[in-house]
Amino acid sequence: MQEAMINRAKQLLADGAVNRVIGWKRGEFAYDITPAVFETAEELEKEFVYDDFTAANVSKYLVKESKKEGKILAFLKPCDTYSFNQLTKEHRVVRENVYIVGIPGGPKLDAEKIKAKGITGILGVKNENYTLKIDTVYGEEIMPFYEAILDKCATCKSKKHVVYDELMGEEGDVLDSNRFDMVEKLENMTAQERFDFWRDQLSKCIRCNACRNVCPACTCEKCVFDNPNSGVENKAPADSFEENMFHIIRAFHVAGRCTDCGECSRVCPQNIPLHLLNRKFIKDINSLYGEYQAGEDTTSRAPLNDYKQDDCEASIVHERGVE
Amino acid sequence: MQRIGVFVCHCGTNIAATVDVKSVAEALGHEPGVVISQDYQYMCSESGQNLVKNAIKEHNLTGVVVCSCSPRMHENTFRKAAAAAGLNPYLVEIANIREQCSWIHKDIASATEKAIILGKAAVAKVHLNAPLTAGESPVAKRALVIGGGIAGIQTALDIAEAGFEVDIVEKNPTIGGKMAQIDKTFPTLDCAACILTPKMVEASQNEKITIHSFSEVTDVKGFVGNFTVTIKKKARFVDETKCTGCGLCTEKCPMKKVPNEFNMGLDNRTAIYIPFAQAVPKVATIDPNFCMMMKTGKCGVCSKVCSVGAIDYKQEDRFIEQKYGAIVVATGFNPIKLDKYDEFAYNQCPDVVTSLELERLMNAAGPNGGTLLRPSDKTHPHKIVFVQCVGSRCDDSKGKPYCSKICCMYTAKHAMLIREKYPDTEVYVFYIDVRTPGKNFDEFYRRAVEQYNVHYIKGMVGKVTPRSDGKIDVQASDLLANEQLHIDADMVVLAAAIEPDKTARPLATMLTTQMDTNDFFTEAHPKLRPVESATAGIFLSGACQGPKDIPETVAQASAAAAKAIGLLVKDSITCNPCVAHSDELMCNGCSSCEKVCPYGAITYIDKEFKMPDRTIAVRRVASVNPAVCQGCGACTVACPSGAMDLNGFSNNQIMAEVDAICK
Amino acid sequence: MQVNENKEFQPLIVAFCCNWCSYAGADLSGTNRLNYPSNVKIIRVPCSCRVNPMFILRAFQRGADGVILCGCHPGDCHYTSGNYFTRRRMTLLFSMLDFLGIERDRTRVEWVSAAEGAKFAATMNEFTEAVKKLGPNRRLEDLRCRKQ
Amino acid sequence: MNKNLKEQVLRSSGVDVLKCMRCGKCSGTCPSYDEMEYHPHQFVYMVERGDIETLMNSKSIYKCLTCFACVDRCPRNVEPAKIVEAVRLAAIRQQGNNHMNPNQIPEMLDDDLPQQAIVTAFRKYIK
Amino acid sequence: METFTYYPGCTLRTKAKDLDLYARSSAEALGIALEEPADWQCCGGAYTTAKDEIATKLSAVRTLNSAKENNRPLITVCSACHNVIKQTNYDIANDEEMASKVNNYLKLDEPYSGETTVYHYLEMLRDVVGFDNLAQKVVNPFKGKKIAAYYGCLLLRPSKALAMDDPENPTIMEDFIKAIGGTPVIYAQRNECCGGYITLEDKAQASKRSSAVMRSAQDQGADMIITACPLCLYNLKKNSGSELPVYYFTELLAEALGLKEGNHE
Repeated sequence: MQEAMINRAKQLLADGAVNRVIGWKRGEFAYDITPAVFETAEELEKEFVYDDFTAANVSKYLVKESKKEGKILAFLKPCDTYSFNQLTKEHRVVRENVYIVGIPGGPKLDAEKIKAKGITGILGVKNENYTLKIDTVYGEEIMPFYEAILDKCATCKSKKHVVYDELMGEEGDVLDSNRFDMVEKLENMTAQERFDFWRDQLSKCIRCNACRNVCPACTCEKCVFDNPNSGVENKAPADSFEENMFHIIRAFHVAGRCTDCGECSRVCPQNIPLHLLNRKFIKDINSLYGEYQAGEDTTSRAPLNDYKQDDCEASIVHERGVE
Repeated sequence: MQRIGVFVCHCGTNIAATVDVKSVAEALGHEPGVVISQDYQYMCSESGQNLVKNAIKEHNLTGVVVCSCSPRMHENTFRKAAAAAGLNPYLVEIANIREQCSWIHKDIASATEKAIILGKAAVAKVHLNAPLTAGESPVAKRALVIGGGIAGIQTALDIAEAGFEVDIVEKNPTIGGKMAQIDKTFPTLDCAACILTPKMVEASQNEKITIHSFSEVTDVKGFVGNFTVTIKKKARFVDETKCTGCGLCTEKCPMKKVPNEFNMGLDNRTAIYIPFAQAVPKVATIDPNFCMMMKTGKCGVCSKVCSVGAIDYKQEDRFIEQKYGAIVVATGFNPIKLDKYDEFAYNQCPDVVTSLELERLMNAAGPNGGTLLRPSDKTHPHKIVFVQCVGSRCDDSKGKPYCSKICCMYTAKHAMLIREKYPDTEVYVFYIDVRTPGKNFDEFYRRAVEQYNVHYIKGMVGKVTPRSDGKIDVQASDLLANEQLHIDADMVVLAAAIEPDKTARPLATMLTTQMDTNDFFTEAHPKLRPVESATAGIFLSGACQGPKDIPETVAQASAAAAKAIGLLVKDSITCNPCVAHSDELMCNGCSSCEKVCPYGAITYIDKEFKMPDRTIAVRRVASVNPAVCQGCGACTVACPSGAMDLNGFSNNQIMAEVDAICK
Repeated sequence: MQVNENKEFQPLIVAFCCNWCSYAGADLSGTNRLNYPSNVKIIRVPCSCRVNPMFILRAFQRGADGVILCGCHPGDCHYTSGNYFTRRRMTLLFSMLDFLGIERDRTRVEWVSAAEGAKFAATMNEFTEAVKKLGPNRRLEDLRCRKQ
Repeated sequence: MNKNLKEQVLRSSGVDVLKCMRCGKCSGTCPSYDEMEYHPHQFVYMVERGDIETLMNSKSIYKCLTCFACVDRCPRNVEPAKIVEAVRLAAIRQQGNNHMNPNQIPEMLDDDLPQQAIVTAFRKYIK
Repeated sequence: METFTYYPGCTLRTKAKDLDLYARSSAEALGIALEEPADWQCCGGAYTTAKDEIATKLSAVRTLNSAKENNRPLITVCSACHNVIKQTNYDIANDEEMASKVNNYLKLDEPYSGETTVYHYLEMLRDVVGFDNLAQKVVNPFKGKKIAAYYGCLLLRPSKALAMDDPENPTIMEDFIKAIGGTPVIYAQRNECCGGYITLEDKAQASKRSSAVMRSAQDQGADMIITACPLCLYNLKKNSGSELPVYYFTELLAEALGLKEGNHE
């Protein structure tokens, strides 16, 4: 795949169809893959990477990149296309300035899960018939492929690209995923249990802002948490702000806009399952206001910017579920 | 440094009896920034106000908090007082310690404590108040009336009377609307044409009124006082300025088999036509769907006979753009199509007609010259059955859920007129309820029964079967007699429900006004603002807002005119300064605010920004039109970045109140 | 939170009221001398849709024990559609607070018209009672924000 | 007024009798009107009042042809025929209350009568 | 050749053989294969609208389910069967409670929830074959014949469930008549009841209804009347006292297609 992508990118650069390519390159470690912009065939040859660790969603980078001179080539996985569409809808990216090549998505690997098996010094991986062969400085190790995949890929919602200019590989379908199972499990706990669960999780937050920085829906010119006029400015962990405000406000800000790409949880160094907050909103929106998938299109009204005269009352929260 | 004055009102004993006003003044005097804190018997009195004014001047106050009755009572009083003393009126905040404190609590200690907290919240808020200036926006001294029926004509005449220019846009070749098709009017039975046509002429002769007939509104931009409207003048293939309306062309036109819309298709007209004798403007129009010249290129008779050379087969649609200060919607109504109600055999039998068709059949200018004859065989009907509520009050997919309001009265009128003119004709009216609220209305209906012997039967027709002998078998229930009747009728008249004109919905979108599920325009307030739409500068006239008879329509038309005049007399309009504004530096241009704005007050512009790295970036940012914004604040919450804020109720101000209360 | 001498828990209730209906309704209950507890402190907003979820969280963080939001009845909004947006926002916010284990009875939305003075008083009485039963808000309050 | 019977009829028919605006169109369109003692609009009204037994004891319940004219033409979507059916069922479900005895059938037959008529009558008259 | 599951119903096996016979032969000529399920049961003749009647709905559901299992649309000819089966299908699809009760009874491999498409033979002619195509295959057109279509009640109502045509102003049979070369006669009583099963115990009522229908058709100048329902045919012929000929529409179809010696002239 990587080979084909590089070739296609080189071709598009050569044709003058695009003048830059956004892809990924390797960081310090084999599993440390970050988005990068390439301008020449040489750079591509040398550094472009697309492998089982390439999970990062490049859509957000296009907010800036698509506003520059010329057209940029972006390789988007199915989940990334939803983010891209949502950004188009919100006028955050300039669609005309991006040439989108849809590429097959995950499942992608979670290095943490491999490390959790006691495997360290990872140099590279190979997926052979769903057995993961891990090349390490200490020799080859193996583990079942599916035990090493990212949580967000385990609950993948769609393998279909909702926007692209061309596709590489086969197009997939929207999946009937089990992504709300964990939300449901929490809903069925008692209020005290839920409180304990979340207090336990959210108190781990160190306010590194990785969730915010990676989130393709968080593209505000100036974040409310950095803005003294917003009334909720808070730049560092000082009190119980993270438990009581930060994550709730953040989730609410992206409610109806979050495409459920799962990046927030993927990048959280404290492994807080932040995506569950977003999914709770998605689940509520689906059940109360009709199925809605942010990013599925570029025209529909976001559920929070819409209403029906016969919407349920807020008291529905009191009437249902476990106390 | 803020210098805030606090003024605590006793309101006689209204406040002082349950709130220890002295301790309130004392406590608030210690709040940061407060330089003077006083109490007084009646703050709203002349001397109370002077107290405030003097303190403003003396202490050079930057903010005023009055602890008194509800701001809904006296906020304006104290704002004016502040303004008189040279302080921006929006630097005044009221703490409501009467309605929301002294009047509801009995315990002095807790009431006083609460009054202090409410005062502190007001002080905290006023710290963040900014001086606001109500903006002004100029008013274009011209009104647009959309629709040239009786509603539109009346509105236009009233506005013109007040001295303002008015344009009427009418989609048909002539103004007059439905009323022009009506024969007589209830409850007086005077002839509709006799009272309408003089008004039509008056409209056409009034210097202030311009009639754009055969035209449509295609675009509306702008806001109250400042609308820019594009009007399409559809090609009528006759030069309006040349045509004298002599009618020779319509006599000579060889294509004589075009269904005549004005007579509800009950007779034919020519391809070039003037809808009716009193049409305004009295100008011919060519119907390109039937004109031989337009279809085959052979004919040209009209062009040959026209002595002024008005015929122009190559005419094209023209677009004109005009500025208006106010827009009045008067798009009217139509009877619904009865395709789905063929149990009444409307599609099977020409002698089953709608009430509007009956109007034409009875009209002196109608297809039969005013003699009531059956459409099928032109014989005189001896037994006529009227069916009420056809498609009204329905809870099915075929009809309308509302009462069409006018049918009971016009049916009584028809019944009475027929009995008057043709005493040998028996008239049956099947009704569910007879609804006659209106001056002299019930008396009118009773006259139909008592004086004219119209048979009113409580029940409904269930099946109509036309027969080859020309009779129509009407099967119906008579609920009071508990019988099923079969009447051998000669004609059946259906009181079809009325619905808003189909052009109304796209128009509402252009005007950013609201409609209900039935496509009637929604008034700004159902009781108190019945002729205004919720969008400033857009007014509603006639049946486009709901079913109405002629007197009601005219009353509403004049009311809408009065509202429009009230706007047009102003050189500029003062805007509520408590409106939303967007911080361009923070705005993402995401359109969330625009989506929730009920007034269309938000637009987007591409703006250049100097970036820290000295490059220039073009960003899409929201811009609020302060003349259109009503200050609800929906956008402020929809805005993800917090760029949108509301003057007078800013995020910081409300948070400060929250903090003060929760301390 | 206020603690009276008799030590009965007195909750702090913040009520956001829209200017056109509910604030006027509150005034009316005053005009009619219909009592409700002094625990309730009203903040006036132009429309219920002005209330940002952040305000509610802020109130809890600063020590409020209950927050109620009052607006015009659906369909009667002075700004025609504001309270419809409020309804969706608050439904989702309350559901989220519930999801985080915050007691449901601490939040409420009620539609009160300008004519419903009695309803306003009754609602405030009920709501205060309900919050009183729950006891002090400890789950969302930031102890460091509390004034000693 | 028999509350239980009323509830049973409402549940079984699925009809909301309160939607009726008393226009009488059902009775205006009913082809069996003259054969009935109680007419479609009366069925709706009497069920609303809870006067079910009178209807159950009336021959009217066997006169409805189930032609659904009243159902389709009712402006309020009340579906009177479903009420008639529910009342009839309430009647024939009572023991020994079948409206037709299968033994009678042979004498009703003629050479051309389609089976359809007999099975329909079974459905309508016998439980 | 497209294949459909074909449900004849009780009467088509006995008293209405013509309706069945010519439906089959015409279908074949029109390139439609009709496959009869092996174990069909009588539909019951009338649909019980009551929500608490489950047993009376089961046989129709079995038929629908067998079509579903064969993954084919279901075709009916007899108006009564059509009415019962379509109403059953509609209620199963729209009334969850009823559907679950029915499925509890039937214990099918996979619950039935209204998946089968049900066509009346006329709908098949209109929507699958197309009246234009049919017209091209006609060899013996009914030229100059004024033919009155009799819908009765069962084909059209309740229109929410049947959804075959406009219940007050239907055109499907008239279009059929045009396709076979005849001239349709519109008359008001075409969608009124013939008296139906009431003929068993009240001949007078049946006679009143059927004569009203016949009179109305005759009145508008009909030469003959066509129907899709055996019971309608019986009532119109036996109880109306009218001499106007009554045929099944399939008889005319077969004649037009040259598959049957006719009553043409």
